[in-house]
Amino acid sequence: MTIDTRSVNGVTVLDLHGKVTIGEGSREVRETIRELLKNENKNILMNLGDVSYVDSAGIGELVSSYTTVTNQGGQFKLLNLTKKIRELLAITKLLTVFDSFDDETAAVGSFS
Amino acid sequence: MTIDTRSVNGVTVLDLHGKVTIGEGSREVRETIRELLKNENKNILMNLGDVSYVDSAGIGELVSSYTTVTNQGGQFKLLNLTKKIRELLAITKLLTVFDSFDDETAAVGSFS
Amino acid sequence: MGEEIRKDNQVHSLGKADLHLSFGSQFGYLDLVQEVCDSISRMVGFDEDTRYWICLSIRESVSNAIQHGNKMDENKKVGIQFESFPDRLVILVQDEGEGFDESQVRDPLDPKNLLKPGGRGVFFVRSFMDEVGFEPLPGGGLQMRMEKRLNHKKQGEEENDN
Amino acid sequence: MGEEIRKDNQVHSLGKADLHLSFGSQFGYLDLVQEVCDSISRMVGFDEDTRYWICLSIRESVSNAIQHGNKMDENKKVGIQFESFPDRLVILVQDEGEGFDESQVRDPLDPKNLLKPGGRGVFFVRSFMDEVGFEPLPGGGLQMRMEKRLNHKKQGEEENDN
Ligand SMILES: Nc1ncnc2c1ncn2[C@@H]1O[C@H](COP(=O)(O)OP(=O)(O)O)[C@@H](O)[C@H]1O
Ligand SMILES: Nc1ncnc2c1ncn2[C@@H]1O[C@H](COP(=O)(O)OP(=O)(O)O)[C@@H](O)[C@H]1O
Repeated sequence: MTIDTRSVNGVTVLDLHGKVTIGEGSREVRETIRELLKNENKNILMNLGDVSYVDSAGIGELVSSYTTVTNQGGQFKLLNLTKKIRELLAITKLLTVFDSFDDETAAVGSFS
Repeated sequence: MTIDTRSVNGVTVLDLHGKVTIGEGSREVRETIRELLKNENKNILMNLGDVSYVDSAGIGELVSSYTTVTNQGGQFKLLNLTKKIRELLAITKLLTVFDSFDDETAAVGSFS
Repeated sequence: MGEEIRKDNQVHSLGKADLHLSFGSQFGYLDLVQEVCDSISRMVGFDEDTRYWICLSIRESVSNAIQHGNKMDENKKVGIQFESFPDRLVILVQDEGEGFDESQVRDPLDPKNLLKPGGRGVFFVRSFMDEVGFEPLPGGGLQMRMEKRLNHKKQGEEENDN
Repeated sequence: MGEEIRKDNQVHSLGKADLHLSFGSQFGYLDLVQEVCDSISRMVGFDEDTRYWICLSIRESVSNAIQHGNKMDENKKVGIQFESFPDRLVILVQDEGEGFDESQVRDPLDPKNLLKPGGRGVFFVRSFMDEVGFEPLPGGGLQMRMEKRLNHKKQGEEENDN
């Protein structure tokens, strides 16, 4: 798993590439989020469009990213859910917890 | 494994697709050759360009195609050896047994 | 032009699949397990989407065997048995751990657990497989038994591939 | 724009690979065996070309175990053990057959054998692996032991991929 970080109109976009699964990627996501919050970047949009695989640990990472950012008064949203991730979020009743978008401009514009 | 059969200037070109391995494809090759010889098609060019995998049984099929056709007074040649097949023919000292070509027109033209 | 002789390329389909795999407790094997699972379930006849969810379930089960069962001890083995029947695939995942009390596993859909980072693995397995059970092994260790029937639609299978 | 944080994606590399596989005697498993072989030898660190020849060798060995060892009896098992060491990969292929007298195996390079349809499988294994041996198993059956060293060039490895 690799993470590219971009800044678009005050929103930090994290482009995740590869697999977010147990033993792979979870630490990376957590560290990236922690660094961003430390530097007062609290508007975070996570782009999952290039994520090839997610298991329950990966879904857990999305949840803990969300709670960590929200607890610090920030906003955490998702971009480009794959069909499989959408399905996993649906059955775990998390689809309504996350704000998610399929269009980056709309997603970035949605941050207040 | 599938075999497409074409006729080009009196030469029967067999385009092999897929794997020629033990339990797969060997029977097909043998039957196709037998049918061709029965119908007096004795100039046979086997195109291996789209063959994805060959094991020792597959090499054996090339050899028995060669001997079957030659024993009936025909000519059997090879077109588009892959690097891996070439390597296997080289270490088994079969590279000089087979007439082989990388250009179909030249190959077809070589039949007397 | 192009008279095609299309021959049977199903010579390799299996009569009855029956494959056993075992390895030390390392997450590094998960991709391999997933590949094997996909191959076996393809041979058994499951479509691509169903195979995806079967193999996600096996990943979850093996992750738990490594993490909770064998507590990441690389010297402890995880065993996987794939057994196919005309109408279903049975997969057994075995670890060398103490097992656990399933009634103590929290419900990830309970609102108070919704934002917990963990606790969704067994839930995924139960969502995507038709039968799921845990049983202690005679010689010690835990076995998770999962069964998936052919031509049986469950949650998650209606969606197309991504 | 585009500050990249490239993280370690080698978390999944294996300490010591040690994997066992067993299945009924059907050629339908050969592709799966090849995939597993490729995954394991990738984890051990072999390049793509070397992996190709290792896994061709394993296919040949397993084909022989199914055909000559177990005589196509689906109830007889083939076992494969992959064991990695820092400098090499050892692969054991086991069948339930009678074994054979290797001195009776004909040399496929002998001019009188050159146009024989069969008899090149063991030769391929010997060409591509560094150590090859056959030994009877204590409980009956035959074990073929193959070893491939890392960073060791042999015939066939100089060629690029096709
Ligand atoms: N193979 C196992 N051995 C021991 N305990 C297990 C095993 N599988 C699951 N468990 C227990 O069930 C709990 C729930 O598992 P799971 O739903 O996969 O969530 P998570 O692994 O994220 O905790 C685990 O936390 C563990 O206590
Ligand atoms: N696992 C085995 N059990 C019994 N005999 C074997 C085994 N492997 C190889 N042999 C013997 O060695 C011979 C040569 O094998 P090989 O070189 O693979 O060629 P082929 O399989 O085409 O005959 C076989 O014909 C068989 O007699």
